[in-house]
Amino acid sequence: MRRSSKQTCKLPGIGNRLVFKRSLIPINEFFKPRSSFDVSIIWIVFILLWPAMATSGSDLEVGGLCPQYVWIDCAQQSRHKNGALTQYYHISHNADIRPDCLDARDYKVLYRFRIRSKPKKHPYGFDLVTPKEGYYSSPVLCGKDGLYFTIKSEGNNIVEVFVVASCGRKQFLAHVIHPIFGKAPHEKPVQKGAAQLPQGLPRLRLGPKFSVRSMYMQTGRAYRFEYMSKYTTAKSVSILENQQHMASLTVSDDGTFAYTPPHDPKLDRSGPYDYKQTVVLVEETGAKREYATTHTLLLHRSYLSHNRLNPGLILFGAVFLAVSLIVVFNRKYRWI
Amino acid sequence: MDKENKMSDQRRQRQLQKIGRETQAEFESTRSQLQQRKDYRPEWDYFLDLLMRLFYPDALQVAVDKPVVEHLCNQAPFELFHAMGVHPARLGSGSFNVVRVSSSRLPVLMCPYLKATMGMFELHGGSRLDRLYHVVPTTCDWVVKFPEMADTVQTTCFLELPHLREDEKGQKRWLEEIYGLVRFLEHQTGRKLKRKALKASVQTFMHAWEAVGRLIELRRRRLLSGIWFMVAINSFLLDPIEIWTEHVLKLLDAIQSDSPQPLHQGLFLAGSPIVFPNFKLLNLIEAAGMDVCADDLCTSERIWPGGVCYDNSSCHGLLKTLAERYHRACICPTFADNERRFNSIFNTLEQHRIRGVVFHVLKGCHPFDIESFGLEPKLKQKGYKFLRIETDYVEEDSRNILTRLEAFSGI
Amino acid sequence: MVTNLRLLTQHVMFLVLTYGGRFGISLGSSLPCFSCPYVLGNGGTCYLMALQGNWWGLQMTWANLMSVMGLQLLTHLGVFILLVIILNKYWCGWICPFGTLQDWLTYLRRWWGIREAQFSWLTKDRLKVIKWILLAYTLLIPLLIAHAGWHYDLHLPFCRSICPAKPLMPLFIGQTRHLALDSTNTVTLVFSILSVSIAAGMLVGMFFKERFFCLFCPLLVLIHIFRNVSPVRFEKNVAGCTGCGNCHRMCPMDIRDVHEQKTDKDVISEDCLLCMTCAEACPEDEVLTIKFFKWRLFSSSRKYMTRRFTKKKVSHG
Amino acid sequence: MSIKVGIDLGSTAIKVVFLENREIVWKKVVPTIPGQAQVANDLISEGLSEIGYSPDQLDDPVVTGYGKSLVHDAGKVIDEVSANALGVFLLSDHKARTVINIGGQDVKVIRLSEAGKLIDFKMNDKCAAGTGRFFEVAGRILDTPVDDFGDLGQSSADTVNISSTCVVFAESEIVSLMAKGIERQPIIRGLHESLARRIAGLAGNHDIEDEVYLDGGSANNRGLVAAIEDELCRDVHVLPYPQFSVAYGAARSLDSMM
Repeated sequence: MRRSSKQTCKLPGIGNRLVFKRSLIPINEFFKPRSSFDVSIIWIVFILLWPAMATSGSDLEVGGLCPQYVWIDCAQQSRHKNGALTQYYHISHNADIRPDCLDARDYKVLYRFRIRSKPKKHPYGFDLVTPKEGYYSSPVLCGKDGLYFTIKSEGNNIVEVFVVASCGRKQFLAHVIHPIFGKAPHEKPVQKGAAQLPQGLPRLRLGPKFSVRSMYMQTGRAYRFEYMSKYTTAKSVSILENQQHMASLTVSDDGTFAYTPPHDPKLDRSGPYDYKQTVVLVEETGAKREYATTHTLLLHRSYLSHNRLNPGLILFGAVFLAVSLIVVFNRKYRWI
Repeated sequence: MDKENKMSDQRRQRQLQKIGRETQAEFESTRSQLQQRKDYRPEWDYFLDLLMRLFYPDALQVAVDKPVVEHLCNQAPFELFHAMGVHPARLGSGSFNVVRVSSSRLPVLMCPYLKATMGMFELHGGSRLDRLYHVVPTTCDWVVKFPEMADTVQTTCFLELPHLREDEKGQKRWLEEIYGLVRFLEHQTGRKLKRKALKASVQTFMHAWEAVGRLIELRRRRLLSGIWFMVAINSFLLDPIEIWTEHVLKLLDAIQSDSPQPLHQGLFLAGSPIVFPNFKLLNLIEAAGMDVCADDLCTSERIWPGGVCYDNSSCHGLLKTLAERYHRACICPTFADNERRFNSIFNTLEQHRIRGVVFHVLKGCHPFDIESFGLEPKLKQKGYKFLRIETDYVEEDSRNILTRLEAFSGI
Repeated sequence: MVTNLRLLTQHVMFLVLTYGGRFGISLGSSLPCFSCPYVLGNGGTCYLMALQGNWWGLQMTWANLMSVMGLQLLTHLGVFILLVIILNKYWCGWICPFGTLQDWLTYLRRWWGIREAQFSWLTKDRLKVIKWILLAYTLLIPLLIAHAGWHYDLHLPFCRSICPAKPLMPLFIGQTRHLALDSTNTVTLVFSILSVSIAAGMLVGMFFKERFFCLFCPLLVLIHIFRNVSPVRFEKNVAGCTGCGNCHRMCPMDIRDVHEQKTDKDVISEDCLLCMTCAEACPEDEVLTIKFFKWRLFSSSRKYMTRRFTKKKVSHG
Repeated sequence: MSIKVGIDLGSTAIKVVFLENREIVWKKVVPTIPGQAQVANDLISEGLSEIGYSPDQLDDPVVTGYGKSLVHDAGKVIDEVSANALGVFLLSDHKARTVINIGGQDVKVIRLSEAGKLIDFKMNDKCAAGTGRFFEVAGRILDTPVDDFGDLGQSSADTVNISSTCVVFAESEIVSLMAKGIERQPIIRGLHESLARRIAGLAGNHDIEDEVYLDGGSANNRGLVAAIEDELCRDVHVLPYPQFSVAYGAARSLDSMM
């Protein structure tokens, strides 16, 4: 697969006017990296500040600021010699500050495979497995683009990823579910993992009717979500693309809401393999914590909804008629 | 003056009557000779009766009860005539006597078969058959000039025969000719060519072809003598085709029912046509202790164009099929691109283990005359015997021919 | 009767290849016949798709090509070649479902007594080039996408812009989707317009001319390349040919070579579909012979020919 | 000890040979007259009486020639071409490869394999041109016995051109030549040459093998032989009794069967 735009890979905040207006501390100015030299200086500073940090509590709170939400940002893939596929994910948030590699430990990445592939068979032949609760966890690493983690898949799998983190009163939970097309000849059977999701977190589930085909997510198709939490307080649902607020939705009483991503001319112009990432953000305030739950949708351009059948049939008929007439009237001998 | 004309007319009439009698006698005697053969069987009478119609064309007219089309060569599709509700027939005969009717007014070298045909017309006052047309594929010069020399009163339709047929041009031209024939017949008969009729006619003839095919098989296996085979095929189209076919089938059953012994040494007879009652050569061949078990005469095996096969039963498709079957498949030596004619001869020789070829050249039959010299070395080099016999509608050279044939059988 | 056997095979294979997938039949994705991948639930798919797909795969580095991906490409190719070698042109005359569809149209035409359209020999010869052009088109475009950065919507160029099987074959599973115009963007629109128009034109052509599309089929070329290594033999005893021209007339592809061949005994020509119609129509004994290795499968004979065409067995004729 | 009999009922002469172990013990030629069967029987009995054998010592006679069908009690009938070939081949002790037979009414050119098998033969059409009959007619006009033709022909150095080979026309042509007062010798020589031309034409000079043998009555005619040699540019051999080679061949045909 190919990334549609580089911005989504970049960390939020950097070069973002809005951020500067809201920022109170000029430290941002100072922190804005200009060159590798600055970066190195920043490194030194943080290393010096380390003990203080260590004592200042194990959450994302840096300088008293928390990001508003955290989401999973699918990055590039790399194919292994044996055909297995490794998918890279960035952990992104919209904090005004630049997160630091030392926060890595504050993120917990869990994932599970929702489907076991039968490569021998036709796509019809997929069978859907919902394993018992039980996840693999993946270490959070740090690159120059920030925090990231990877998931490797031997065969065709639909992987469901969760990133859990907290900051002060804020509790973050990010989802993404999408297929990974591994092509390893001898894929190992997917056994269930050992890790568990922390209890008491709200969940944002795609569904409830979860179908294999809906994994190839397209614009113009309605996606129903199910938000499950123990609170009944007001929930605000907003749709974000590159942090731009696109739309707001309301959650029905039973905690479900539907979103139909509009067609995107840019996607339509580009090829069939391109996709964009739209983040569904649900925020609610619980008893003593605020919950920001995101679900990243990998949206491709619509596969079918641009098909115009009637014009096609008309064209077909017209050509058919035209050619028939030409053939019939350009005859040399009797036809019958 | 008138008086003299009248005199000469009367003399002419007397002469015609005389020749007529002699010709009739010739027919009768040939017939009785055949009936006295030891391998004669009553089934043959039907065919012999048909052959007599060469002398009594009116009988044919009565039998078929259709307009009769006199065609000279085999390139005009029989099926087409049949579908158009007319009856095609070759009214030429091999009579020795009837040649005399018109030979005085004809080139000496002219093909005697056509002389005889012409004489027969004159004998019957030319137009005794009502509504008779000629269809003349332009094969050899004699045939081309035939209507002119015969100055028949009947309407004639020429078919320009392309002598090159391996290329598209020739095939297209011939197809055009066939369409021309259709138009001619439609004009003459005043009816349209119907696809169903054509299809039916093709099937009718397919049955005839199948029967002929079996006859040929029988002769190949030396179970049917050359002369009788010739009798059967010469009578082709001297009766409605369906009836003829039935009789052939009866005959086949009769012959196969009592399994006869294979006849003596078989040979391949190539060359100019042999027509009843002139079986001189066949008789001599038998006298020399051999028998014809295969031939490529256009009055014998070659009327059988093989099955007509088509996958396209539209009117055009059928016409195209017929056109090709009677043109591309025809092995008349008149064509320029004809090496495949030799192929077919070699095939027959190999498949049926025939060792000798007798090549019959009628005087003035240029196509075969020319070809015999091309064929001879090819055959000899393949180790076959070859004997070229040039003859005419005369008896006097029988002795000489017999000597050669005897020696030939000894080689 | 060869024809009946062939009809049987054709129809069985049509069912297997069109609906087989629904019953778990899968003959792989390297079939040398037009079993369209766009027919969901088919029993195996046309190699042209895989071929374009594989070239498409070349955008990977050669290093990767040497890896499992390359392996996959090679297996597809290998299987294809194997299938082609085993049953060379039989794929066309006896198996190809799209060929069967064309035959149906022909039977319909014959049934109505409409004659077949005729090409002049010159036209026919000129048409021969087209399938090579189409093959080049099929192979080059994906390469250009992979290496010259052409637009991705140009992928599967043959299937999506030329092949009439794509719009037509899915109709057999009641899917009209491929007759629609895809207005997503210019490329898709152009492709779908091409595809639909060609399908319509071909439909007419295939009605008036037997096996019309086969004249342009690039797969036919690919199959023909391997005729010499294939055990499938179609030979003519040139000495025996009397030039009646039945083979030429009866041939669904109007092949002249069998009739014209006077020296060489191998008469599998480029357009030949091995439908054996010519061998059936040949009135000379043992002149046309179809062999597998040295075993003769069928040999022409005067008896057979007369019998076949006397007993109104001519298919729908 | 049995006697083999060969009878050649030719168109102009009837020849009979008696063989005793492959050697000619008695032979006779008489001109053909009606009732050939009777003539043949008389000849046989005559021969028997001359060499003093009784009829039961005879094998069945082998008959050949135009008249063969007229003799009914013939033990065996063989066609003259084969008989001729066999006869010449044996008499020439297996040398002959080409036989030119000038018979009464026809001319045959026969080709043999080394084994003496009949390969191929040519024969004149119904016209009698270039046959023995030709000499008989000429002899009558020139009132000269045919046997003298040889010497007379060779005796003259110069020749006249006789264009027509047809017996009838040649006749009138000779008459007109004689009217011009030309001697017999050149005319006879001219006749030989015209005949030789005719025969060479029939033989097709190119496709005849060497070891050419001439037989038939006219082979005794030295002048003709010379003319033919000249025309064919080949040596032409003549057997001691060229008239009897056919009858001999017929007689030998029996044991050549075995």
